[in-house]
Amino acid sequence: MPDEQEVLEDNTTRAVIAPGYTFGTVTDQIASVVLTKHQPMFWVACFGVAFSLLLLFLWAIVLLMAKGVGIWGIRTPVMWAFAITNFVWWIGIGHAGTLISAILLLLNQQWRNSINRFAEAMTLFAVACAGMFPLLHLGRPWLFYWLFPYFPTTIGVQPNFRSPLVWDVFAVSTYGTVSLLFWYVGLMPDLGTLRDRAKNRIGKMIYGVMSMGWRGSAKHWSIFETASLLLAGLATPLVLSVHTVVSFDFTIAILPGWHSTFFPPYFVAGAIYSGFAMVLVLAIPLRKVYHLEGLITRRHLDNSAKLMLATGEIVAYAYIMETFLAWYSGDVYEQAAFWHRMTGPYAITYWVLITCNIILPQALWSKRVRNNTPVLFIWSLIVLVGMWLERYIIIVSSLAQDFLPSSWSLFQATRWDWATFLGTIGLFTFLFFLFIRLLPMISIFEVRTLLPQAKVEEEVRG
Amino acid sequence: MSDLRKKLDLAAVRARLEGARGREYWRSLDDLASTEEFQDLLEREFPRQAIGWSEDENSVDGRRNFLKLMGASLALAGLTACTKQPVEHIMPYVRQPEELIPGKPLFFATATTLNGVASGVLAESHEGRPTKIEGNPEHPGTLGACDPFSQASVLQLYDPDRAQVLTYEGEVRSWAAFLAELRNIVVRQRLKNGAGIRILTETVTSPTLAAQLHAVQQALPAAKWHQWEPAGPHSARTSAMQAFGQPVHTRYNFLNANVVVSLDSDFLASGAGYLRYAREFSARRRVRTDQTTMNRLYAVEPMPTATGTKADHRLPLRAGDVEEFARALAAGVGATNGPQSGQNGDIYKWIGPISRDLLANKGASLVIAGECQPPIVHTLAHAMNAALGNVGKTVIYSDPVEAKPVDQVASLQDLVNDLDAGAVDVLLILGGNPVFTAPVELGMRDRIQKARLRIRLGLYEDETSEVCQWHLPEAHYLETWSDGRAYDGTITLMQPLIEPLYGGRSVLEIVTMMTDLPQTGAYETIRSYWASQHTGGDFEGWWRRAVHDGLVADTALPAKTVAVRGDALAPAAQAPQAGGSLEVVFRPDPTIYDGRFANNGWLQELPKPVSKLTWDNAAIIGPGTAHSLNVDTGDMLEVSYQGHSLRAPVWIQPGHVNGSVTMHLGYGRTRSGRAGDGMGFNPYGLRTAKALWHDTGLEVRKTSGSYLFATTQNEHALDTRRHIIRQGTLNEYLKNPESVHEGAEVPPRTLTLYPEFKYEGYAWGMAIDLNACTGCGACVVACQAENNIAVVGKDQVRRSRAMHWLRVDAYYSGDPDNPAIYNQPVPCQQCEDAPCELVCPVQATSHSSEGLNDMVYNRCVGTRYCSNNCPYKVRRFNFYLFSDYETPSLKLLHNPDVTVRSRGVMEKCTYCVQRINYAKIESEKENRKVREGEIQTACQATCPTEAIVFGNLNDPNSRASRMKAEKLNYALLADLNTRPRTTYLASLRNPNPEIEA
Amino acid sequence: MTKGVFGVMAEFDSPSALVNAARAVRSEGYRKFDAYSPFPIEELHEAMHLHKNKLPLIVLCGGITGGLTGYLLQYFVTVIYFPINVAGRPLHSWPSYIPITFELTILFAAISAVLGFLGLCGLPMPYHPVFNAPRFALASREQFFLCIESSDPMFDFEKTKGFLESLEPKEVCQVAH
Amino acid sequence: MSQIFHHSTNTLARVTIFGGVFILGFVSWALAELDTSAYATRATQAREQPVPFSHAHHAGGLGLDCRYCHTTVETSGFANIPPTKTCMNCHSEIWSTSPMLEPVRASFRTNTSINWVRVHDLPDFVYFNHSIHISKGVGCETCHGRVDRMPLTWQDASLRMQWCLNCHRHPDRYVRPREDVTMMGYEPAGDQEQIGRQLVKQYHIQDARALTSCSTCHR
Repeated sequence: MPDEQEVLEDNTTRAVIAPGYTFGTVTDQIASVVLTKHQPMFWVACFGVAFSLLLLFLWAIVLLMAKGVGIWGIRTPVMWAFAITNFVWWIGIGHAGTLISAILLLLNQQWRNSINRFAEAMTLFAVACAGMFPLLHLGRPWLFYWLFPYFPTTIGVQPNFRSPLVWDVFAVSTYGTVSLLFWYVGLMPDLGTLRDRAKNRIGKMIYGVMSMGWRGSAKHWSIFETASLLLAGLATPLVLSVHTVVSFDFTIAILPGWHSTFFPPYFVAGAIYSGFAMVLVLAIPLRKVYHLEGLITRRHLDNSAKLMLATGEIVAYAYIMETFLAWYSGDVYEQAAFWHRMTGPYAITYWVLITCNIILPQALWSKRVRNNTPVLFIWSLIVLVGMWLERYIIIVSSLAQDFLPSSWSLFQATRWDWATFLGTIGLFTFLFFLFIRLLPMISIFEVRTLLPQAKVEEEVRG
Repeated sequence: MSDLRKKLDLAAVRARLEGARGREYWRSLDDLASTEEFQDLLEREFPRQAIGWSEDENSVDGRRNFLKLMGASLALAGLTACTKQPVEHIMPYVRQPEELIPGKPLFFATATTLNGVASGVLAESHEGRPTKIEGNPEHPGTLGACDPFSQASVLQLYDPDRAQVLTYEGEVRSWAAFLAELRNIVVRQRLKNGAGIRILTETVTSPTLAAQLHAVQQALPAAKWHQWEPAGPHSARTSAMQAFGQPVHTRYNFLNANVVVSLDSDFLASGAGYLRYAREFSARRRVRTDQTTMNRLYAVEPMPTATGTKADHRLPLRAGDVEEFARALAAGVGATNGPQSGQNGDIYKWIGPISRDLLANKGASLVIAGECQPPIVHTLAHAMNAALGNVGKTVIYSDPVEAKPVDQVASLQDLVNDLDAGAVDVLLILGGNPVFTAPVELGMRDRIQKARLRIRLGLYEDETSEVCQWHLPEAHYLETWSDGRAYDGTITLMQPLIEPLYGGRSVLEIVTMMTDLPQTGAYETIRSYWASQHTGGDFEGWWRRAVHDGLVADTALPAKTVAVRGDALAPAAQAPQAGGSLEVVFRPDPTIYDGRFANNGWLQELPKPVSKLTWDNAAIIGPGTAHSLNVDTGDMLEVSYQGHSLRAPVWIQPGHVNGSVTMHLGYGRTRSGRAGDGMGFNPYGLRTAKALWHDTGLEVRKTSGSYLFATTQNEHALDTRRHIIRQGTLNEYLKNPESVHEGAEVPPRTLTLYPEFKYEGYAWGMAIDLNACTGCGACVVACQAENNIAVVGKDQVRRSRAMHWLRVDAYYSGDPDNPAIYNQPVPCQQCEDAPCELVCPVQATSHSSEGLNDMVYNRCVGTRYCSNNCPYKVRRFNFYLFSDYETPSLKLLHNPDVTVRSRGVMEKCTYCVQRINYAKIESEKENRKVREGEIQTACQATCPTEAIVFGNLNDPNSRASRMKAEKLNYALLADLNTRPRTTYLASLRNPNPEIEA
Repeated sequence: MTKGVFGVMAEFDSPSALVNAARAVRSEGYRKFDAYSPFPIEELHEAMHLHKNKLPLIVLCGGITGGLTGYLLQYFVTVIYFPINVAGRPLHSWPSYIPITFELTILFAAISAVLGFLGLCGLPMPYHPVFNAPRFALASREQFFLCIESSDPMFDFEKTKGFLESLEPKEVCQVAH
Repeated sequence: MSQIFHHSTNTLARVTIFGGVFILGFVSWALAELDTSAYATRATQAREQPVPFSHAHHAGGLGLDCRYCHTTVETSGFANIPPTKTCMNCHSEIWSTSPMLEPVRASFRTNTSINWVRVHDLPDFVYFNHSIHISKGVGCETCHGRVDRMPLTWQDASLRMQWCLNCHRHPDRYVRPREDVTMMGYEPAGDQEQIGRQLVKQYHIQDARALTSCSTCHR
């Protein structure tokens, strides 16, 4: 295993995890976060903020249900704005988790072992946030089930399988389900650990039930490994498909600025881009607060930063190409759409997004920037902002000025647009900190495999 | 949106236009200005950066209350399927009326009146509820067309803000009590021959009412009858007296006119008989393979009107300069011998060509003076028409249509004098709203209170009722019997469709109360009057027929010959040409007229022609004036005239003449009702008897504050390459019919992977003739009435959430000071490959077997994806519960054949599918095909110029098919290959070669 | 004698020791035994010949079922169940069916993978005799266990116990039912 | 280490997993059933009426033709409830003193409508037209059931869209000769399939594509 050698050759910065750990100590350090009684101020503070944002969210939803989507700034022709922007943004963020847990597993990148757990959790919560918007933005949310085919029905009408929105429904729900299963299967051994280490009976019971009686049997381990490989194999095309399907929402439409053939790769890259930004935003404070620098090392941050950079470049390329093609196509509407984007009422937003997504991230080429955690943290935030603006621009600026100038009109966000958006951030953080509190945020058993002690010396022969 | 406007740089505009190659279209001055380089743009756009707090989205709460008033439903329609419904009850008739078949609408002929002139309509009635107004094809004044006011009159009938009780000083009284009071007034007044009685009415054309008033005056010789109509044809009356020495009514025949010169006349969209004029005028403009001639229109006007948009040559002139123009033209055609040139080049530049054109068409030309122009202009027009030998051909003189033509200003002045003299014991104000509409210097509000007893009959408890002891609820025209005369004098009968909702009485009934048979009802009065007039036998048959037709055939007033007196044309006492000072121009509002329709949501929300402004009036100025005053749309002005002053927001109107300010009357109501109160400002506050229509000497001062307008038209440049409006000149077209389509590409049908869907049987389609459309907006209201379309209110319109299924877009091209203006009605295009259908996740919108783009409201979950993907943006979304499910009176208004849409549902034009289905069912019951013309969509039926034609495209002989076969036919955004069923005929102009060169 | 005894369990300190023990036990002829470790050990699987299982097959079937379900569902609804002219597209517009077909393939495959995993492992099994072993809690932390079960034909309490002790474990204990 | 769970929990655990799936299936099935159930559709529930009018007696016993009272059924979309006058045509003579009929007489006297409870009530976004169905040979019985056997009227069919579609997709299975539309207990003279197909042609009944277009019923 390549990483093994690296551990030996250089155990300062390149190490996957710092030296000196034993099976026991990693177990205790990670499990203690969950099993301890009191939490650090950091946790309490963040949880408090998240919770108040969550309340704001609920408030906004109640109003939405009572009055209708009119409380948002949407209008003819900008019928979609914040809701769909948030949807695409959250879904995109989700991608990093699956990518780390699935693709890196297949590529046998062992360094993933100490970050995949919370990255997957992040995926789940991001998908949860994303999944709400397609329902919330409906004019009549209580009829959401009409988007699913169901028998028997007294209406006799089924969804329109030609509509990308229906594809979305399938893609997102599949994505959510598969991620959840994958995550849970991965959790079972650690749940076993917690069960065995829980102090009180209730704890033992709960973790016992959740671990389904995992006992680390070799037979189980071998099937377990097959299962995770298979799930990884399934999740990999899935994660690529999800944002592809999301991008169909736009490419299938005839709107200038939407109707484009290369959205899928462009969107997937963007998704991973924002995903890794979110991973860093979460990882950097966590390792500090819970003293996990030994497990989530410089190396992890560095690799994530590199991935960010790589996908960032792809996104940059996409921006350039779509603008070029708009010009090259000679299509009146496309050209106008991009001209408006760059010089029209949304110009500021557009150029801010270019700065956040293309210009500033170039700094990541420098090792010094990548190794400077505070800067890396801020840069990741910038990328998150940038990616949100990207979706906003694609959706709103294309809608605001399309074919017939007579109907053009500019979107203006209302306070309820903002409340809903910030609200989901609250929900996300809320769930994430619950997760930290109740489940091991790092995969214990996978970290054990990284320890030198885990290596089986072959010389002994019975 | 107007709140997104910015400073206007006219220099930049001009520069841009110089640089522009070929014809450059634009939507507003803002676009033209929006060519500054990037930096400037950023700095300008930033404040209205798209992500930002929208200030007042909470005001929707306030607005909701108002919304509740508009639109209604029978039971909870449009809610989700598969739910247990509340138990409903059925209450059958006890004795079912003969002619009535439950579930089938009945049509009754009646008429609406404006300024006393009656236009015949057919009112549709469902189980006794009038729900829709159509034109009466038999009636000479309408020929089946209908104007926005009449269309919206049903909403007025059910308006919950109507006066509902009879009050004396605020206390509810009975009609009996009032009758008693009135009777002993009459008895007491007999002693002094009624010297203390004054009756103030609106213009009266009703023979019966006139007769009754006459009877009253017989009994009470000293009683006086005054008439006041703020927007009546005052000048025409005066001019007739001056020119002919007798009251003469002028009407026109555009069918015979090859050349028309409009002296500030909006004959295509306002004034008596305009429906017919528009029909005749457009008939001469319809260019087809078999009709290659076209009339030519010269329009001279300060503010661009519907008529102006159709002009082949439009000359923006200050209202005050029109007289000078008329004099010059009169000299030009040899009607007078005055100067044909002067220092003001603008006025004289076209005199030569126009007069030559007129002279070349002697007897087939027409000079028409606007109702808002001073008498002398009318007199000059008379003289010119005489000189051009048009009299009897395009111009017909007859006895007056009005029962008693008086100089209403003088009449009102006379009343005021009596009031001051304290000679008035009893003042009956029957209809009208003089306190609001009378010239400002008369101070009517205080003056009226000098009458000892003030009795007011009115639809609403308005400003006038406020100062009257008695308020009597007036009966709506759909609630009572009446009669009147059409624009050509044709006797028109009006019958009620419904019992008075609030026990109102008509003017006729009140006047009758003063006669010796006070208890006689309107029906008896009218019937007996006509019985007394009837000559020859079988009155019963005659009467039945008259009521059924809504008119008495061949009763148009006969033409009479009159000659213009020489002295009438005496050169002006030097028309006041205070060159520098601004001119103020008053005009009746295009949608709420003189203010009487202020509480009518349909009319308030109907975008005004050209400006597309809703819910507001404004101080409308030209770009040049704006530049010199350094003001921009939305800025507040302090305007003062003759010591009166008020604050008004600026609206910059391309094509508006520079140097004058146009204000539309009717806004600034304080007691109109929930919809009208507090909307706009009140120009009556500046309007004096001297200057009813315009005068110089207006002072304006820019003041602090800004104003948010609600328009349905947004500001952006129109890329000519989009070929949205296709147009050309008649000659180009005759040379090369394809010329109008230059540069436009239509992808071949083969450009698709998929096989075609075949449409056997019917294939519904629509053709719209841009050459005929005047942009009057009648179709928009008709659609609203037919399809239960909700009113959303100013705030929501500002958020561009107006619900109109059919909109009329306006595009400009050319110099902002005098651009060419094009109107384009845009309903759902019913694309065969509809982008909206593809993306709907629940199949709420899909294609019918006849090619209709069906919209199933009850299936819609409101993803709004369809609207996003609709290139024509004709889909409308219920962002809130816009429809009214509570107000009882409004429930009666609704068309039972159309679902009332609930919150969160998308809706759109369906070619009036309810009418299609009705016709299909009727035809199938008779085992036949639907006949051509049997189905008329609401917009088509009401269109004065027959610009909209609907029909079966599988029938090559249907009018729609034949129009689509025309060379001028084109599809909007054809290059998208959506294959719309709605197509347009390109618009043609017929410019005078002399001028165009 | 073997009544009430589930098996005999030996505890080891390192993965290597466990692997060697497993090899020894197997070569001794025992078949019904199992090893318990805090993390997966490749060599152990080899030692115990655990390299084949049916999971991939199960997943394949699941995937195929999913794919068919997806496509047929869409075909049935748009062509047979309620044919509607949507945007002038043919009733059977197969290109639009691809995404959902794909998604359902994945979904079914993934679900069968998880259920298959649980099934093959016989989980959930909250109660298991090995938990009776006093120090077994450490199996999920740092210790390595090997248990020979009484159901093994060769099982004889004393002999087996002795044999295990010969493998120098940390300690050997009896596991009760 | 001691056991946390009892032996039995193993079986329990497995059962819950499959049980969960089972319960889910059951719930969805129950909901679907409920939706079509008489409870939701009010089908087959006789309604209390101000006057206990019996179709069984009038249509069945006396054999009155449906159109004697429901006069507009052939001409209008709405099959009218007869005006009180119609009742009084006979009941001013027969049963003219029956207390049961007092509401009818009262209505006639005071000229106020009888407040009938609506039995067949489609949602307001559905536009059903009686006249066209009659003229295309759809019998009253086909939708309303054996009214001649209803002492108090009830709704026979579910009136759910799915139910409407049955006929709109295969009119030939339901149509009958025009002259028999009001006949109760109609039996096709021969093979319905073949008669139906023939009638569909004869009455120019549109094809399924047209009959199942959304705007045929929804506007």
